Amino acid sequence: MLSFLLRRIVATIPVLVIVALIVFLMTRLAPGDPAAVIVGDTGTSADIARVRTQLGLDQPLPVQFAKWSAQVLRGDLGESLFMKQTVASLIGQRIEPTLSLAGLTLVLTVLVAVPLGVLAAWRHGGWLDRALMGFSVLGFSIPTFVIGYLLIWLVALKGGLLPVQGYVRLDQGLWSWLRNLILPGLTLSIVYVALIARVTRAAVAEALTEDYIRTARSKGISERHVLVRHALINAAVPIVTVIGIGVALLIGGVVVTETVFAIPGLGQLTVDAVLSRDYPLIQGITLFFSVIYVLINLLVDLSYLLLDPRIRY
Amino acid sequence: QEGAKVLRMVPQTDLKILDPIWTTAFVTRDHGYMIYDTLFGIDAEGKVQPQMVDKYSASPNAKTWTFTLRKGLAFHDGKPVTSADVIASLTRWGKRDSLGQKMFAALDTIEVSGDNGWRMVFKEPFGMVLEALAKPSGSPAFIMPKRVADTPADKQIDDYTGSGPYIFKKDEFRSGDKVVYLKNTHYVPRSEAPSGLAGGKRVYVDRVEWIILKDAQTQVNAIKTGEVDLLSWMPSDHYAALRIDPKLEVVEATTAGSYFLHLNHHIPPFDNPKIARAAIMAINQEALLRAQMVYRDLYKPCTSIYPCGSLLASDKTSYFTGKPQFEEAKKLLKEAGYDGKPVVLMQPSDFNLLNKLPPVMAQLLKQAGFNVDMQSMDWPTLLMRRARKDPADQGGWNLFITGWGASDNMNPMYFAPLTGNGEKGWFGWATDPKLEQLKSEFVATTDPAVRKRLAEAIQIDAYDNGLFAPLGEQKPLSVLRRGVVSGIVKAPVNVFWNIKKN
Amino acid sequence: MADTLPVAQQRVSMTRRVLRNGAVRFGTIILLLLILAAIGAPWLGTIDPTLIDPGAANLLPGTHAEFMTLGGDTFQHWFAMGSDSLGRDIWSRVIYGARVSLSVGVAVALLAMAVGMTVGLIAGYFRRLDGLIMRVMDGLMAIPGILFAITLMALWRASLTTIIVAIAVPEVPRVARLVRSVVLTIREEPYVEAAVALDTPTWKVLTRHILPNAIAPLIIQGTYVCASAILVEAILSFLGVGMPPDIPSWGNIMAEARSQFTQYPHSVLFPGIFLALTVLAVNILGDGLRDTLDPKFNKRGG
Amino acid sequence: MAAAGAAPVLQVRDLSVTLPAGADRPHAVQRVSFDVHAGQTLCLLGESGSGKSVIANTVMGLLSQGIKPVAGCIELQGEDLLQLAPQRLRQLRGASMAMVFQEPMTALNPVLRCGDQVDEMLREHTSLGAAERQRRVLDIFAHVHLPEPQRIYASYPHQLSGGQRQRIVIAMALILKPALLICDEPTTALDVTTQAEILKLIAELQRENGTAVLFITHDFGVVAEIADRVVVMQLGRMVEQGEKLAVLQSPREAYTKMLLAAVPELGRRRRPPRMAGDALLDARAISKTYVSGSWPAKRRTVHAAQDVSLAVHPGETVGIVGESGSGKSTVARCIARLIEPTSGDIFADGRSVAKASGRALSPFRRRVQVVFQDPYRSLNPRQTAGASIIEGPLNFGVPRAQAWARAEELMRLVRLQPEALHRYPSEFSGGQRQRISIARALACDPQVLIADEAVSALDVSVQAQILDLLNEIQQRLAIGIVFITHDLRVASQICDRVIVMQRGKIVEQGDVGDVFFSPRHAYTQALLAAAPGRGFSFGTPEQQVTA
Ligand SMILES: Nc1ncnc2c1ncn2[C@@H]1O[C@H](COP(=O)(O)OP(=O)(O)OP(=O)(O)O)[C@@H](O)[C@H]1O
Ligand SMILES: Nc1ncnc2c1ncn2[C@@H]1O[C@H](COP(=O)(O)OP(=O)(O)OP(=O)(O)O)[C@@H](O)[C@H]1O
Ligand SMILES: [Mg+2]
Ligand SMILES: [Mg+2]
Repeated sequence: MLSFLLRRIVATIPVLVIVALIVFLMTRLAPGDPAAVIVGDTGTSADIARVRTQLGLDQPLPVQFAKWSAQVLRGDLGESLFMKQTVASLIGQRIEPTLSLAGLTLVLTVLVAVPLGVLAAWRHGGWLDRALMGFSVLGFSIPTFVIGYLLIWLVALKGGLLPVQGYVRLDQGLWSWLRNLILPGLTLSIVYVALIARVTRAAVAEALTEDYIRTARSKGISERHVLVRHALINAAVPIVTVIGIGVALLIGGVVVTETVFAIPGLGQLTVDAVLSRDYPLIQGITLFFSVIYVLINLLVDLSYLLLDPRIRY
Repeated sequence: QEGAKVLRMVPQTDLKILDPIWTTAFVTRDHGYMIYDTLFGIDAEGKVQPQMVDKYSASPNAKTWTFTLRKGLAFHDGKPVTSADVIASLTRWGKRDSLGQKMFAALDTIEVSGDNGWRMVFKEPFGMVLEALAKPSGSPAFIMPKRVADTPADKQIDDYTGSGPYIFKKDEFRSGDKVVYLKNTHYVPRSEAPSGLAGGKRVYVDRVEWIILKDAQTQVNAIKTGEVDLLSWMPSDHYAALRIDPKLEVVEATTAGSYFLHLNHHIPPFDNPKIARAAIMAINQEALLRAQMVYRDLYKPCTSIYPCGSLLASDKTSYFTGKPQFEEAKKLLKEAGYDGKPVVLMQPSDFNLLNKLPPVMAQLLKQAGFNVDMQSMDWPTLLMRRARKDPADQGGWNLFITGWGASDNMNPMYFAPLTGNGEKGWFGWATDPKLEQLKSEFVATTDPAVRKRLAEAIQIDAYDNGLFAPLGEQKPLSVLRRGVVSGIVKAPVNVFWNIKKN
Repeated sequence: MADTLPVAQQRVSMTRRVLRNGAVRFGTIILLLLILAAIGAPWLGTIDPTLIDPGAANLLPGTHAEFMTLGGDTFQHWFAMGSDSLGRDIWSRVIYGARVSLSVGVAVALLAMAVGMTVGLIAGYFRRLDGLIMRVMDGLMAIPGILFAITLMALWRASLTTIIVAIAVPEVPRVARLVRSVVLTIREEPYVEAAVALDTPTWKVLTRHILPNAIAPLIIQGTYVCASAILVEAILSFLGVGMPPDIPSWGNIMAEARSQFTQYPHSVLFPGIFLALTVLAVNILGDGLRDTLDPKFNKRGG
Repeated sequence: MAAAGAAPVLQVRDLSVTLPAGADRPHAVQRVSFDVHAGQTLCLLGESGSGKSVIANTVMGLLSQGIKPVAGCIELQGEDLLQLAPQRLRQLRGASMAMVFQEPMTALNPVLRCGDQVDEMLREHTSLGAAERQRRVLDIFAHVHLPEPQRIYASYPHQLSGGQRQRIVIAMALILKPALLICDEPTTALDVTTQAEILKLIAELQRENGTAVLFITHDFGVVAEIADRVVVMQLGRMVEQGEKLAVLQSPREAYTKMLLAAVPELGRRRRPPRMAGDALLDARAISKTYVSGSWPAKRRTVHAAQDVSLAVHPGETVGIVGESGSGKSTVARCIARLIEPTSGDIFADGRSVAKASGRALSPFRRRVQVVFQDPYRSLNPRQTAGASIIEGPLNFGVPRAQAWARAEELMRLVRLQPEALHRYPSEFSGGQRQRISIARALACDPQVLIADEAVSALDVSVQAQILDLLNEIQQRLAIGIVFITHDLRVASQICDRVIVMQRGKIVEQGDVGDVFFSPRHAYTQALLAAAPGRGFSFGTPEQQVTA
């Protein structure tokens, strides 16, 4: 396990190098020019050229990459081309909202989806199973903004129960923080509930056909324990995987929800950075995500070891 | 903060760049008006009025100008505003702003003179000094402390001390989320009533929060529930719903803006003015505006290149009527020998404010006999691509549409695309010596009548050479909570002083 | 060939069993109808889906109205599903939109699953490659999808294929992770050991013995990918890196209608219904196939 | 023993259970009736596939889908189990009736520690504290003779040997001292000494608690030891029922007589002389050490096999007998190169294969085939039996039709219907699956066959036929066989040489006659002494009581 951890951490380094290089190339290959964006409408080609020089964008690519890498190695992700702020502080500002939203969504999702999936598998073909099927079809095909608008309309505008937008930091009080997250959390959870519940159902239904379930039943233990302790745990590996994928997606980009609910999260930052071609910011975000994803997946992989002792790496 | 009055409002877009000479983005300009003051301001009539300046005078030949600052002006840090600050600020601004560059090119000396005053001496008559110092948009000539203004023009400032009516709260600034301003309690407003960008800038709230809401529906929802008090740019799709909401009020807070079709004169086919005119003849202002703005109340066809109803607006538009003239266009094309090669029309699909115009324009051009290749891209790509001079099929372009505020096209010297100096000019790179000549005559005079005549000549010349053409005006509206917010000042740009909140 | 043997009268052949499954039939019929509609769009009471008439904007479903093209021609048209903010006929757009949307949805799902499955199988089975492959996948996951799409469009021409690749590639790591996770558990099963003892080639061990266990969650992920691809296509076209926005697709009809959703929900509703139908069909079909083909599900069970 | 007049604990009346379409026959069991009284043991004997496990599962209410009781009633202490509410049935399971499943490998939950799986019984049905429960579990582990109860408690099923897992399942059933204990071939994977201990334990339970035992077995030795009454089944029907002695020594029915006649003896059998030729497989000093658990868990090393050398020559059968958990399966998997030995070397065809891997092993794989101890798990549940059997030949390039024809032939040889090739592993009885495994191995025409408990789930008549089949093939094709078994009678019948293993090491080896009839090592002696039913002669009325 220790050596596994070490190996994983060491393996992260080449990933970062390659990702950094690829993203660097991508940013420069993508059409669009931050200088043109900065100059704005009234500028001329000459203005654009001047800004490019100021930003060092006229230098040869290898030089630009070398400079940037050297900076990163010093632990400095650089400064945004647009904002007079460091990439690190920009990312830092967005972490809390993103983590809050992702965390709440995850809790909502797992609390609903897993039991739902288990029950649907238990009564395979029953009404709950069918309802889940219908729900997941809707969950997959309704665009997020529709769910968001409908929830806002129902809960915030008609019901006047919750705010329609905004994010309040946790240090402003737990309730104000939560109030602002409930609707976006619900909006996001719908598609994940659909996905995770269906995967749970499939995996648990599969486990329920196994002989050890018969053994468990022969012990006279309650059906709940049969489902949870025996079926669910055996089915847990794909479920945890899908949850892990969900976490990665939640942290990486829930732009639509963030926009609809005006949550200043990483998803918006990423899209903004790409759409304004803020090269250092794009590169910084990608590096950051690489590390985060490697960590999430490390956690998921470690959880496999706990969930299924037969798994070895 | 018990009892403090907080005005929550939604700006047009997210604020990213805080240095007003770094970009001409509207939102940065609006931010500038919050925290900085200007020497002159344009009033509701379009006339230039002193703002920070107390007295000024010009020699009759318009070569020597002297100015004195008002008493009692102070920066947010408490230090008084001096003419040294002004000279430093103007110098930095003069390096970037197009009109500022022109002014400094003509300038001989600028120096401190008298008690808190300064003098500018020009090499040749320069009639546009006040207009330059009062330039409302692009990069206005904001006054900063000398220490800040001494920052090289190619570096962004990171000290946001100004002398304007509001103080920028740096520690609460989060791009993409919130911008916070506090009332500048030491600000000394002029005694006149507010009028446009001139007059007394009085502040009746303690704190202004710009809430960044990107989603139009969310903006509407937020103002409906009172989570924000003011939408400075009404999302036009929601006009019908907002107008009938008894709790809300839709007001005209800024002068109209215009959409323009820009043509590339550097490469075929629009290097041929006849073909350029044919394209302009395809314009159907009504159809285009209707598609983009949906509601009749929100747009107005206008054939002048200056804002309709402004000082310089003119109905002498040569052949241009704003209505389609497909037959004439086809005839022109035949005459000019258009070879049927596709013309590339760029569409910025992510730019909500104008992304519905290009599809309509494409269909109109087809009707007029053009072979159109409409290409979609995101806005930064368009911005990059419009700077390329290559042939259209090698990464270049022929046409694109963009929008201008009244503050841009109210004066030919403010209006960036109005260039005839070929490759040195604005995108489209028209070569039109006559236009350049007319513009230099315009700069040299201070006589309103002469200016009016020259402006008209410029307009006719622009149409005849097919430089660009207006697609009509759109009314930018603001939405506020009825009975809660009042006192909006109508100005060429969005300004947020004088607003009261109950 | 098993069927040719003189046995198993009671046992119904595989294809027959699949076809007899109601779910499979139902799903296939819906999908076929959708595909037929997409192919036969011109004959289904449609008009040119790109035609604009600002005068006929935002008509409600079921309106009879005069349509005036920008050239000035007029004709009567029945707007079965209403019109959008540019006055385009939603029915025509939805039907024509099926072409792009169905191709994108199905192709992306198939591509992402095929590649993801291969990668996942290899990473899960070969311990030595696991670390390397999965780290590459982690990196791939971190690259912003939009940036990838924009770059891809810059390198290749924007075409249906490019869009499909641009949407499918970011899905690959997710599919791969799922498949790999199942492989990791199945790899240790005695029947895999038994297959190895029979000198079964590795690819066959992977496809015959290990993969079938991953099929159930994979089908679900596949439906999800299919649905989300149709929606993501709209985001790309909104950013100007997808299909030109005047070519209709369900995704961009909905995306364009977003700003007017509260006033004119019908322009989101109708393409939404078609999307839901597609997802439903794929879902039912997938489930039906799995239920009939998977002996384990079919025969044992609690 | 309980009073004869008391009501039986379990009463089965006219029970009929249907099978799904496509099975061997319409009914798994037809009109079966029997009683099991408190303190008594009823042995259910019969042909493999005759419906014994179905009866046991019906009593527990745990039939798999498609198999349904259609007639009759089953009463447990007066309650009709077939009519009971699921809630009540659940209460009875575990506490009042417990079952040891036939296939312990699949019966255990692979992701839970063995200790926890047993503990679950206590947690559900008692209100003991955690420490007390653990004590009780360790206690019962010791009772079922699991070595190092602590390690076993913390082990996962896949880390245990077949017999160890079987004992976990037994411990689970016994721990609550149920009124009715159903044992479905509970000792197939146990060596005779351990088996004897387990049987003793059950007898103790019966004595103390008056537990009624329904015991399913193929081992007539065991029947002779423990049965009070015997029921003989064939093809779903009850052919004979009666007191032990009556049935075993004066059977009335032809089938019973045939069965009894097939019981192998522990005796020398003349084997053809060893053929000439180099060793087909030569393992030298192989060891296998399992290391499980790493930081932060506790690290455990198990020396499963140490210094084991073994060679198989053409036409020779090498038997491996020994304590359960002594490393027999480990050795088998090492020499079949399914796992890599920690040390030692293996030669086949003159080449070392100990460290080879991947394609390099291909020729070796073609020559060596394995019948796994756990036939169920070693068959892909998603493949038909036929597909599994022809997989090997197809890999070796045999045309499909030919492979299929051969598979049908093999099915007949192992006494299964060829139609059954289209069925899935879950649709067979334990013994049938075992025969499919054998057929699969034979389909590859191996030169070396490693059979790990390959006939343990077969009734004696089928067993005899399978052994004859192996013998015939061996003589015809001069193949070498490694035969791992707990059944000393079988070993004595078919082996040329035997190896006796204990705790990972070979303690004695030599010609079968020498080892079995003049054992030198104490463990071998103990083993032979513990063979059940030793001295009981089947099918003849007089009982010889010899030492
Ligand atoms: N799920 C099933 N589907 C079809 N047939 C089945 C199924 N389960 C068992 N059978 C059949 O039912 C019959 C009885 O099976 P059962 O398991 O009771 O046999 P058994 O007497 O326990 O044999 P063994 O001694 O081999 O374990 C067999 O012919 C078997 O093939
Ligand atoms: N994967 C593993 N990890 C750790 N220990 C193991 C593993 N597999 C087997 N063992 C241990 O190795 C020892 C030998 O196991 P093996 O399966 O070879 O025994 P066996 O002789 O076949 O016994 P049986 O007759 O009961 O089948 C046992 O003590 C077992 O607990
Ligand atoms: Mg059985
Ligand atoms: Mg073993």
